[in-house]
Amino acid sequence: MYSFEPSDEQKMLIDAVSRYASSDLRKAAHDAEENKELPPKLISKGWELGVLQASIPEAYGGFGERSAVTGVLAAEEMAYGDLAGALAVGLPGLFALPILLTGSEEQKKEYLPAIIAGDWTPYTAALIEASFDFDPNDLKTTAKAEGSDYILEGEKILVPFANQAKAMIVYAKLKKETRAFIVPGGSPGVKVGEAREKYLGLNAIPFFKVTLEGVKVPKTSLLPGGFSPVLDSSRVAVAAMAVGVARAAFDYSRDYAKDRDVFGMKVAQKQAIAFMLAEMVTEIEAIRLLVWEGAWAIDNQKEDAGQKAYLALSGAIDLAMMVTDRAVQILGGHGYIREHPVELWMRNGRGFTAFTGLAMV
Amino acid sequence: MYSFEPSDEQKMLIDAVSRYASSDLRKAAHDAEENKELPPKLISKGWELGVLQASIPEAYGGFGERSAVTGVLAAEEMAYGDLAGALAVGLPGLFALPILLTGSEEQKKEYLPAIIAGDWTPYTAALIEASFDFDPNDLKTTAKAEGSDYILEGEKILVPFANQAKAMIVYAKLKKETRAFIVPGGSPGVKVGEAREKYLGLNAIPFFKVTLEGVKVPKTSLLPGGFSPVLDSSRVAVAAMAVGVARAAFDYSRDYAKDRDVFGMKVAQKQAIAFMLAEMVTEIEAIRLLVWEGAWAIDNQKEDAGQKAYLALSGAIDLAMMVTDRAVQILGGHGYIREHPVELWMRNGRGFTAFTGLAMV
Amino acid sequence: MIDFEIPEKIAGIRTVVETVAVNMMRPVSRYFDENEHEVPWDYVNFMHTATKAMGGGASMAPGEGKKEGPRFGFQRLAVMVEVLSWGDAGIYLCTPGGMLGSAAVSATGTPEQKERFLKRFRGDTPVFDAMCMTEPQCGSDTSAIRASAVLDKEKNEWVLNGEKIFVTAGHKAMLDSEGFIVVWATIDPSAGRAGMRPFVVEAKTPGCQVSKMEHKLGIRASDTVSIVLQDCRVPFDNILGSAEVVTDKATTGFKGAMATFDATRPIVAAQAIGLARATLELLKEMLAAQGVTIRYGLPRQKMTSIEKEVIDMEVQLRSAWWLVMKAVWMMDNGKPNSLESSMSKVRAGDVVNRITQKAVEIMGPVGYSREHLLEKWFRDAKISDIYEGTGQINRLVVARQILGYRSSELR
Amino acid sequence: MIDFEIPEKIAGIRTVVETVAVNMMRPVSRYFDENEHEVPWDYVNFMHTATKAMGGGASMAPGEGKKEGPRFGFQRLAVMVEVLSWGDAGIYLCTPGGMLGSAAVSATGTPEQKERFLKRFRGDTPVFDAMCMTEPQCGSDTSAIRASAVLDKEKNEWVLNGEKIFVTAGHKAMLDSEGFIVVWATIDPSAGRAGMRPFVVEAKTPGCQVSKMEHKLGIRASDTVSIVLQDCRVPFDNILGSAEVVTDKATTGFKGAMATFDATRPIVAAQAIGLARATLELLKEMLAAQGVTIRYGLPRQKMTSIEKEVIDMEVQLRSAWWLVMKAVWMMDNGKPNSLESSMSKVRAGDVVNRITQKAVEIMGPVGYSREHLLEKWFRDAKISDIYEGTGQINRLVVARQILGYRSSELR
Repeated sequence: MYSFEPSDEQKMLIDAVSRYASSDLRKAAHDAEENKELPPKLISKGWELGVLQASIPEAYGGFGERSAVTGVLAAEEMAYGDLAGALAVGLPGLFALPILLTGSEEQKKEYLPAIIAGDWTPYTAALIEASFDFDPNDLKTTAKAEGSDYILEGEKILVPFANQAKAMIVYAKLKKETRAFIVPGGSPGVKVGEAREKYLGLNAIPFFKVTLEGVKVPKTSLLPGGFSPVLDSSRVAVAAMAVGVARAAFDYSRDYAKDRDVFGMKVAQKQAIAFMLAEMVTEIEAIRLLVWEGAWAIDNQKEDAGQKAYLALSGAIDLAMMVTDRAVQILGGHGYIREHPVELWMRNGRGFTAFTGLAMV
Repeated sequence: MYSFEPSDEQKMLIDAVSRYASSDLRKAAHDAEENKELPPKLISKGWELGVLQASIPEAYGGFGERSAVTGVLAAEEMAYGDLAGALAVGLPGLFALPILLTGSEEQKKEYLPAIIAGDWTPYTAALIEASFDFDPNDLKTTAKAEGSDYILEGEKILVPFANQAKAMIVYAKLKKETRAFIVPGGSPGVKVGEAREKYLGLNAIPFFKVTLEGVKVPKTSLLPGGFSPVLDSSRVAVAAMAVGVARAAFDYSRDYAKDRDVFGMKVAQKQAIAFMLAEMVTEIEAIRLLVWEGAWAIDNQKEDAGQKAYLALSGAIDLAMMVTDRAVQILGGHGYIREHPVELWMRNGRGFTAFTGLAMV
Repeated sequence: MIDFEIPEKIAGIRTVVETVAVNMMRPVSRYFDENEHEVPWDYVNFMHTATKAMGGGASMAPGEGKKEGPRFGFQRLAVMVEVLSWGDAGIYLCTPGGMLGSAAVSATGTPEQKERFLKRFRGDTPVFDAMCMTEPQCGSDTSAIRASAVLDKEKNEWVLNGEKIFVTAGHKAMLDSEGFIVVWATIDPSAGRAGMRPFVVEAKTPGCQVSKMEHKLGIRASDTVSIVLQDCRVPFDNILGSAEVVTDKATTGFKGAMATFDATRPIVAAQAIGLARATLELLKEMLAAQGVTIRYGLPRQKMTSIEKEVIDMEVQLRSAWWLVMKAVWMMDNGKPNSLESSMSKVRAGDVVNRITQKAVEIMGPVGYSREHLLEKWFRDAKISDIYEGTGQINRLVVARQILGYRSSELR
Repeated sequence: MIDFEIPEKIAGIRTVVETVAVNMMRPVSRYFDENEHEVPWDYVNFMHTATKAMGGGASMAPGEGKKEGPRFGFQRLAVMVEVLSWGDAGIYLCTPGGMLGSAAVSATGTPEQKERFLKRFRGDTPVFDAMCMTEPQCGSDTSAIRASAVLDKEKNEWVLNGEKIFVTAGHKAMLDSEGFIVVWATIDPSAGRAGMRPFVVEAKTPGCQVSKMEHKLGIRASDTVSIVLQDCRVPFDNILGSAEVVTDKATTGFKGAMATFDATRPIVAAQAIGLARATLELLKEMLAAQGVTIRYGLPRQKMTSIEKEVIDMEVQLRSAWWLVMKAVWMMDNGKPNSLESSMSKVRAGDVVNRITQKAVEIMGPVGYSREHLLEKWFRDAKISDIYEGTGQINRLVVARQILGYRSSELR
């Protein structure tokens, strides 16, 4: 039966996340980007909201059930505050959720409670590779069985917090399929790049190149489940964040246009601007529903969940670019200077083509 | 040395064409489309302007030199009046120009004077085939050498006036290349479809399917020159006509918007409408220059003339759709009824993807 | 609790309607496109019988349906309309049993009026209705309406004068059946919108005549007419709403029209979606027949240009559909939905045109030919961005809502 | 006679400028992007010497160039600017020898003023100038300018007060060289545009100070500053134009600004085109390095999505470039070009953003990385649709021209 309203529990969660994201994260975003660092306290505070913890069953130290729908609702709110903050707070999920979704009982028992129990700890994942047509289903990084081990070879980029990670999930091609391997921090052959990588946006997050040279891991480190649940989850998560960024840019530019005078009226009273805003909000609302549908299909194990998640992300990529670009345009010269957040959102907004693997729900 | 102004001679020609097209053709367009026929007198009058004649040298009965630039200037003006009329008036060119551009001395002497001398006579050409990804450089219609003859096999669509044509150029694949063959009307094996074809637009022009079953033509009927000069010429011609249609739609909707009241002002005083119009005219002016450049490159035998002609048409295709669609939108309900010409222009405007081969300069 | 599962009740009816679309609409789509103004009676009669059996389900006033509670009415209607429009957008508009006119009646009429005017749809023969808003000199600008209604106190009748254009199904409502039209007229020309009131004029009323039938780009199976009112007299009680509205100088009258739009715009959007879905499905079939299949899940850099286009279409189509469903779901649940209603119209109008225009282009000369329905749908589609408020008007409505502006603040 | 052949004179200079772009700009692009506000002195000094040798060719006031007749001046300038911006859009904005300020001088100044203010560009050291139009409370709305100029009759001086923001190269003009700024101020606050006049304020003038340097999304090699005028006194003769303009109540003053825009907008558009071309060329190189080449001449149905994107980019780029060249060609030939000037700006602003945004997307994670210049150009590009009149303002100008509306009729 159709319903487009979150449950009361979900509303409570959204409110909590929203309070944190739109105040704490938003306030810190500018300096975090310019100084290339998010205050650890800020991340911890977000972690304590328990978004991830609530999606891990008690058996593994959590206090809930994983729901992709709840996840995208929270992800959108987090990203509304600040994308870098949202990704940082959700970092441990890049490691925990693949294990929860596709790991063995042993793997879950070994890792999940440890992650969930304490304070925010950097566990990460390495999926993305440096090719223009990067395809998560066709990785260049390889895994080969050798006796009781797997040997991992390849190069990853955009690995968040790789320098501090207790452990990471490495995705590699095994027998033509993308599979996930648990690689403890400092495993021999794992080379984390000297310098941080530099990107158009997300400078608040320490990204590193990670080279895998004959990295030997025991067979038990392979997650038995397939890759698609992980990919689908990441696609709707990233899509939800794109919607969050778009919403932030829309709200900010709308308020600016309502406040700012031009030719004896408010900027927003100009049809050209008002229509831009109308199209922005319509597109946001439309794509958000697509993201919700994708998450809902995942939670209900629909056959075409993967396709729905894919379409949602495809729509969200264009949404984020269109809306953030227009937000800068509406602010005009003020949009071009770094005092206002719209230019950061535009830089982050362009990146969603490349962000699959940086968020999970 | 850059110049974006037609010569005085060209201006005179444009004026003459413009007088005919924007009055005679425009007035007749609606009924011609609804009754599916252009008055022969109307076509003859257009023929007598001598656009084609002026591009055939005296040696072959004409009184000028062929210039692609002059051709696109005239083509745009003709199509501004009515696309169907423009194509009909230019019909003999589909036969004459390929011969002029790539034919042998004998072929020129045999056909050109006859075509140029008299009144408008239906000579046509058969290029287009019924596949969604029709590619003029990769035809399904074939030509095979057999003794002193060529045997043509295949099926063509969108052949204008095929039922009355004295002769037609048939394009077929010979040794992996598209080549042109002169096929006299009523040659054995040439089957012209019983009923006229029906399309989204251009109902004023009698289009027919033409089937070629073992059509035998002497080797002398092959045009010795290659296909690209013909293709380039047709691409800029069709592109110019797309610009003409777009210009017509722009002018009409601009005048309507200036004349029509809404909410106590003129429709055109609404920014949303005014901006639409501003974008339409900017796009028209931009693509027109691209078409001019393509024609200029042809006249000056530039190496990349073919690529320029291709880009010009690519831009013109989208231009025609965008502008005609907006013209209908600006007229609103009135744009949707057949009393106003914009709906016809929108139907014609969508066709430019399929019209290569229906016009030449 | 967010849920994208179609309610069983609706799913069942959807299947039924689908068979109608496949068997009674598609086969005659081309015929009624090429024979403009001919009424598809087979479809009309069948739908009348079927609709009666289902209790007026296809009516634009689902709230009035006997068996249906309000909780699913508009959702069910949207689903049915989407499927019927998938069958044929023009023929769908010939569906009897209440369209925009009855929508106005049920949105603004009194219980007595609803009973009096709507019961006819449950009679033995198919009946039509229509909405008369637009006038020759005013397009989207409803405040410029000049049609007048003057009260003849002696006879206690309203005397209507004026001309209305672009009346969808007006011919069927007034000449082909015992239907009615809802005429928006002013009882106080000086008052602008505040003076506007809806009046019901029943078929055969003297002084009301169908003066012209339009020839259109598309939806040719549906008649669009002009109607002239010359000293056309209707009973006092034919003014929709309680008697007070007569003297009430507030904009109740126009609010009525607006309330109607909130209900009808998502339905018109649903039409657009049905047409867009039909186009996308046929396009994929035609491509598949040529050995071109769409691969999902690839990065854009690995796609063909056709794959990119088709996947964009699917994103546009699905997301627009959910906007529609959210708008009607809000309607069913009594939530104010002016914003969502107009958003769904804006988006659906854009999407159906982009998709039909692209589909014709992708199929090249084949798409341009009348041997296939793509070119017809290209023509049918355009009306979706024009009637029930153009894309521009609906953008204006959306903008006012998000900016909190009155129409005086954002014109 | 229509001709798309680049004039030999210009072609020669183009080649020279190209070597500058390749050797003196590209190698330091990233450095000056990452070290915001640092001045690229090597480039500045080289350009000064070179420009002097060429007779002030890079000046925004080509009419003033000694060796140059007016017939090619703006065409040559547009070509040079396109190439320099292809080299680096930010560093280009550090080109000495006259920018928007001198454009205003040469468009509205008297011969005496032109000599007095412009000769410095032909001196031994590089000199900069700047235009001061925008103020904190007014963006595109130049009529809302509050900066005031009051005539002190005794001393025969103008006393300027106010604050200007978004002054491009203001720091270099006032602090890094013996340059000047052109300040638009009103001599009659009640008169709106009619009261506006351009005043030249030279470097080191007391009461004029650079109050702030902006941190920007892109073009970081170029300084954008705020300037505060506090009882800043300039000689009477520093008001641009003949003495009458002082009393003249017509909108001469603003007409001056407009005339300046007609000249400068196509040049700003040329910047956008150079950046767009750089992006498209690099994109094709990077793709080719990955074995992806673009096939021309195919029907869209046979293209890859990348081919479709790239071919669209080429159409947009070339057609926009010809709009620019037509606008400057008209300028050189004394044809009124307000329409063409604004059209070229509208189109170029759209095109450079579409192309840079698509290029970053097409190159995926590689495009997003700062190891390549695509992401920088994505940031640099956005300014083209904002300064010298936003895309919206220029659409407004175009619309007024094609509709024959005064600004009061289309706001």
